[in-house]
Amino acid sequence: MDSDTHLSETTYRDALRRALDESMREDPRIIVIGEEVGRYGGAYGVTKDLIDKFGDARLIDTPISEPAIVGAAIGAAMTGLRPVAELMYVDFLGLVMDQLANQAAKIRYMFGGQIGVPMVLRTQGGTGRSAGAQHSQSLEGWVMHTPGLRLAMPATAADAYHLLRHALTLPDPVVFIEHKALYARKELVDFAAPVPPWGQAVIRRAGDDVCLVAYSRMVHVALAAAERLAERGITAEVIDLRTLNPLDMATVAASVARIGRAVVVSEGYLTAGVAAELAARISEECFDFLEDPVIRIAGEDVPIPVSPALEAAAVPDAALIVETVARMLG
Amino acid sequence: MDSDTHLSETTYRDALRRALDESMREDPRIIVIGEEVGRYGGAYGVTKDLIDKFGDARLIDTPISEPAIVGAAIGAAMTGLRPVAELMYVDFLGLVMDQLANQAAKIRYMFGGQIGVPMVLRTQGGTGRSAGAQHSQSLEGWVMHTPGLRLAMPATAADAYHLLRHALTLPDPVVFIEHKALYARKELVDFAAPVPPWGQAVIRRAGDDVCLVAYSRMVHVALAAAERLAERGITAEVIDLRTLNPLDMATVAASVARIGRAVVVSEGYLTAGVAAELAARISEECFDFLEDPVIRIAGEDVPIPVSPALEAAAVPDAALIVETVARMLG
Amino acid sequence: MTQRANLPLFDLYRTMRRIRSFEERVAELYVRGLSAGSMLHLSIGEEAAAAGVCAALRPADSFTTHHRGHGIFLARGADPKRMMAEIAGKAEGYCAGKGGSMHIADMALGHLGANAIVGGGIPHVVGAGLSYKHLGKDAVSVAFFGDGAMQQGILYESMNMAALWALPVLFVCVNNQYGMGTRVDRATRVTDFAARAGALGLLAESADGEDVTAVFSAAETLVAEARGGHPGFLAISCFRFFGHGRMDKSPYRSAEEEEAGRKRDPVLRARAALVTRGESDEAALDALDLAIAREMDDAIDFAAAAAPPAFDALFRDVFAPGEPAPEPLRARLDRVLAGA
Amino acid sequence: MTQRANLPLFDLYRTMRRIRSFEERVAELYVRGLSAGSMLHLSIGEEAAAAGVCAALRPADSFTTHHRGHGIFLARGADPKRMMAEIAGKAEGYCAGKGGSMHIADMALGHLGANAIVGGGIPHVVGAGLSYKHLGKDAVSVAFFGDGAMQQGILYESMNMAALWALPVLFVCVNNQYGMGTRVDRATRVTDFAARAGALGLLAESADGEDVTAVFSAAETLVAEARGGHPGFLAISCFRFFGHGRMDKSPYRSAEEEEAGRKRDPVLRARAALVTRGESDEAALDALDLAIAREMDDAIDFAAAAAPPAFDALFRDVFAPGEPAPEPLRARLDRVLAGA
Ligand SMILES: Cc1ncc(C[n+]2csc(CCOP(=O)(O)OP(=O)(O)O)c2C)c(N)n1
Ligand SMILES: Cc1ncc(C[n+]2csc(CCOP(=O)(O)OP(=O)(O)O)c2C)c(N)n1
Ligand SMILES: [Mg+2]
Ligand SMILES: [Mg+2]
Repeated sequence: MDSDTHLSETTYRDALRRALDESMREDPRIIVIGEEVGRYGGAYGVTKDLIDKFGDARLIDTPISEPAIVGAAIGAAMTGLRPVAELMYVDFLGLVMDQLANQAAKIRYMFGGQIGVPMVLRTQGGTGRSAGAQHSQSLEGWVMHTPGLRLAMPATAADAYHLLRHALTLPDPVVFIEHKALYARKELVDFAAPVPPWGQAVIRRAGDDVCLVAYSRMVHVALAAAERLAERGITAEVIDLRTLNPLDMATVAASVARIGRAVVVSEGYLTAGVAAELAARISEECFDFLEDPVIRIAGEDVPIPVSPALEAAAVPDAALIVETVARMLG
Repeated sequence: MDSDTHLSETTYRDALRRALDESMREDPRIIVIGEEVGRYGGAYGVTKDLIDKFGDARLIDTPISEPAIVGAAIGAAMTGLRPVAELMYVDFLGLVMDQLANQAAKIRYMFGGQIGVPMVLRTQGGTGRSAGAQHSQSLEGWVMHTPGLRLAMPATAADAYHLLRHALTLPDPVVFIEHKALYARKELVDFAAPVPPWGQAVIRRAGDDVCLVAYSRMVHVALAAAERLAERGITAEVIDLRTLNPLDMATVAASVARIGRAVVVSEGYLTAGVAAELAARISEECFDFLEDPVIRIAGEDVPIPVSPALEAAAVPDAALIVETVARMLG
Repeated sequence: MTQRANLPLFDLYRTMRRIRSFEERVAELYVRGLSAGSMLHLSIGEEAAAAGVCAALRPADSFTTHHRGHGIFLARGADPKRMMAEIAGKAEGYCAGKGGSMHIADMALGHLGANAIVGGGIPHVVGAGLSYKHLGKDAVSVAFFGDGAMQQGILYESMNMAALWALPVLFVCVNNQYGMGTRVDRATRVTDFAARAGALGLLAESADGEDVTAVFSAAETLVAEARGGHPGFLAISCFRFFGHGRMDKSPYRSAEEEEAGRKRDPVLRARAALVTRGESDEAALDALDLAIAREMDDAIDFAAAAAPPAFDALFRDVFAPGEPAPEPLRARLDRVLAGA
Repeated sequence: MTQRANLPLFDLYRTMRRIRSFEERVAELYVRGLSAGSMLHLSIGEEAAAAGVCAALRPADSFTTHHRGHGIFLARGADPKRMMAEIAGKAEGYCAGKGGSMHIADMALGHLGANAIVGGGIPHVVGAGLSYKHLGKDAVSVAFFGDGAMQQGILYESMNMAALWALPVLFVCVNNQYGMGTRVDRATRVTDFAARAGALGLLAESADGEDVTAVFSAAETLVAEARGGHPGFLAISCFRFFGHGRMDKSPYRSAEEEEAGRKRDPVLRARAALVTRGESDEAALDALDLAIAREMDDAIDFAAAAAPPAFDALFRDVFAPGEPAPEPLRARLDRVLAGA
């Protein structure tokens, strides 16, 4: 990674590190606090070597105390710092939902607007490593259902960089969920290219027959499906939401209204999750344009099994999208 | 409350107590464990006097340690007891989501079906007491989004009784969410009347113009709206879901398919919550029958303010339903 | 180790009397149906903890409190009018009527917030301590909580972090003997809380909450140590004179226990000491008490007269001003119904 | 207080050797690409904790473990074949291939489950203890966890409950000096963990995890006490010989530290003692080791040959058999697309 060149082959992991590195250089109030973020360099290597640049007062290795990590980040954010708290796995949200949802998300409101909690909770989720039921979930649904929290879920290295850079300037708590299966994904990133604003979705592929709405790793699954659909003469538009709060329904609705068919794709559990929200909103906003019901393709409503074959079957894949779209249009 | 008569004027609170009382008499494995469930009789009086009947080995007052309360209930359930853990406010779910969602909900699955966790997590939620942002929420959305958990949300005294009685026989963890504003609600209950099975919704009022789908306190709000709509010549069918897992879509879909219009009503936050799931499912299953998009009336996406006027405005009321339905049909 | 400030008992008495008087008015507010909700937790009997610890703090210091925090905030210098207005859910309250009794906060006075989650505010002072250390700010942050919170896991995580990182932090347990209806010895086998903190490496002390001077003196030492990077813990033993909340008549404890507990009255004890020591006399104290009573009557009148928040406050302050805000349901319905 | 069972060191050695041998095969499984995932945590160096404590348990007793629990379960009598198959994610594994290394459980052997949430399994033994007490069952439940879990709040909540209710429960901290890359003295200021448990009213002891006899002896006392309603805590000091997981090469610690740590080898120490004391000889021990190695080779072959779970297992066991099950996505899509 060379911060002088703007165009470079970069992994998602390195893009995140670059974002942290640059933001920390610009803003001395930023600290990173979490388990193994310092000397170890992060369980997935995102903060590797940053401790050498910024020291252990800014890369703070913590005990294994998730609730207090988030709580400490809140207190720090209220008193002049801009903490990046790291939760090693999004599955550990269950330990911190009180601090996240009852404290961070509500402090500005409960206290009548006196103060905000400008912190970023970085974590990672998803399947792909046979890590079992407690280390493979996609729990963004809980976060999206909590007023007061921003929520970013980058799919690409460029977005990992830009969204994290942006998150580190926002006045409110941001939950930033990376995907464990994307860290090693490489991509040519133009760091100087104009950036869509925070909260704006992007159309990753244009098409006319169906609109695939996805985020995080599922963007790539949807793109793979679109590729295969193209072979069958079906053109799929693929929208990458980038952030779930704010949710850019304008982009989605414009696309679905034009096309008339939508499939939403989420790795999270199907029931009462992000896919439900997307389907409900699209149905509300594009009702008169829909030729089919909005189709949800999401994680099965089962815990994630450790067996690699079962794990893969528990979440959406391109084949299922292709098959489903083909049936919709058939 | 006289357990010899079957028909009696009963509050929701007393119905719950009666269910606990009878089930505990029948099944010596049942224990109740939670803060103030014993001598105090429960923060909302549900377990009042039960300690005199069953003793402090079965009504176990605990320290203020929510994660360990749920964790202890899990261990007890795995070793031969049938615990009823009480969480004083559903808002405290944030403290126990790890034990609830990563442990209780997944143990049967992770361990290959060796063992289940037959416990009931009783709690209460909702607005109505100006209890503020951390004591007034409706967080059933988080639970419904978690595979492995049953979820009951009774609206009536009769259901409070029957659903709790039933929950105490189920082999899997049940989250049982009462509504703080319903405890004092009185109703003539026929305890001997035939009971709809667990997981079956009931039509509380028949109608032809719109189907209102609700649960918990919102059933009464929907019924009040239906009453007012009737004055305008609009007949609303009101469905009380009773349980959210399982979710009785058969009843809902049959009604909506016949009527062609649905409004789902939930006190929980709108985004990515129960209302989203209901809207998405109805849209999926009744697409060809819908004359309007499924309308969601739910809690505003804001923390619940303490000011009574603002608190009331943060959640759905009958006026909004009436107005909305009138516009749909207008 | 530290230098004793020569804080007159008179000042501590005044602070305590103001708390007592205020809390009596809060009860009145409730009875008159003017409070926002019934979630009111009075700190009568705990005045010495509030007055003693807050007197040991400097203006730059900060703190969080639990749900029974009126007294602490008053001791810190809160305006009783704005407090009472907040408790009544009015727009002129500290939190614009959105927080209420359990969520009063005031950044200007270093009050990082009252919390309705038992233990919820404790880790925030760890973060504040980190900030102060990181920014080189000479300030201490204090977490106030009850004996009930001694059984919440987050306390141990927070104390461990404070000790590990040598933060300018103090943990103060206001042990009023009860968590709702549960006497402390039914919540834990060992009620010597200081030992727990000591085992984690904090400087730990206990103080008699009937004796405001003792509390002040212990707090002063511990605050000074915390300022120097030796975080501490202080257990203050007192008695919750009344029920947990306003509807709780404490049927779970005996009349004798209540009577004995209420004899441990830090306000009366300080008053008596002032007279005995000749630092004041009954007449002067009566006059002071009366002036305070009037001030608090004014607070209640202020709250009663104040306006409730305007409807549009509902959607304000979910996020910072200027940031995308949640769309009100009616606006959404308008759009959807117009489209359909 | 308790009576020393005369457990021969030879048996403890055999248990430890089986663990060591098994864990070496787990590493091989991973290298051969046969493990389900990379979440494999070897307990090499910690054998005495597993062997010593489990030897003090009776068949009716139960326990939970952390993510580094292979050794504990083996010491309890697990079948290495079914363990290895589970680690490989196969249908014949203990959990039908759905749990894997971090979620092995076996109700028949009282293994209430390994847990991948640090601290997650700790409160379950409190519940088990409640059951035993309530049902009048003569059994003890033991929570095993690492030094890292000493900073998880739920441990304190659990210890407090066990002490308060005098439950037949024992908390065992396998202190291998590291939580991932964090040495224990970077996670806490005071590493004397027993003091914390003592402050909550538990019988608390420490034992040297290089000396299996010492571990056994301490465990025996504490288990007996727990059985009598005096819950306990045992901190066992040892060293994690290898990285946290299989990909971790431990760059955060020095070669010297590793070398010194690995010298604290409970297996070799017991072996040497057996020879020195004349309870066995090199030849016999070599033969034993070889037999164990063969057994473990068989386990790896068994796992390699075993079948993966069938696809429909995906939807099984979310709820009990016969109860409404989640609808598979494809079934739903069939319905929806057929309707549309
Ligand atoms: C996490 C949590 N659990 C339970 C409650 C309900 N509750 C409110 S106050 C209280 C008792 C607290 O006791 P203590 O900490 O001693 O404070 P005190 O009320 O005595 O001042 C309880 C159980 C809560 N608000 N938050
Ligand atoms: C709640 C939680 N936090 C963090 C992790 C990630 N993690 C897994 S093991 C581990 C270290 C645990 O250390 P220790 O308790 O000492 O056990 P050891 O690995 O040394 O056996 C961490 C941080 C986790 N699995 N669960
Ligand atoms: Mg108390
Ligand atoms: Mg360790």
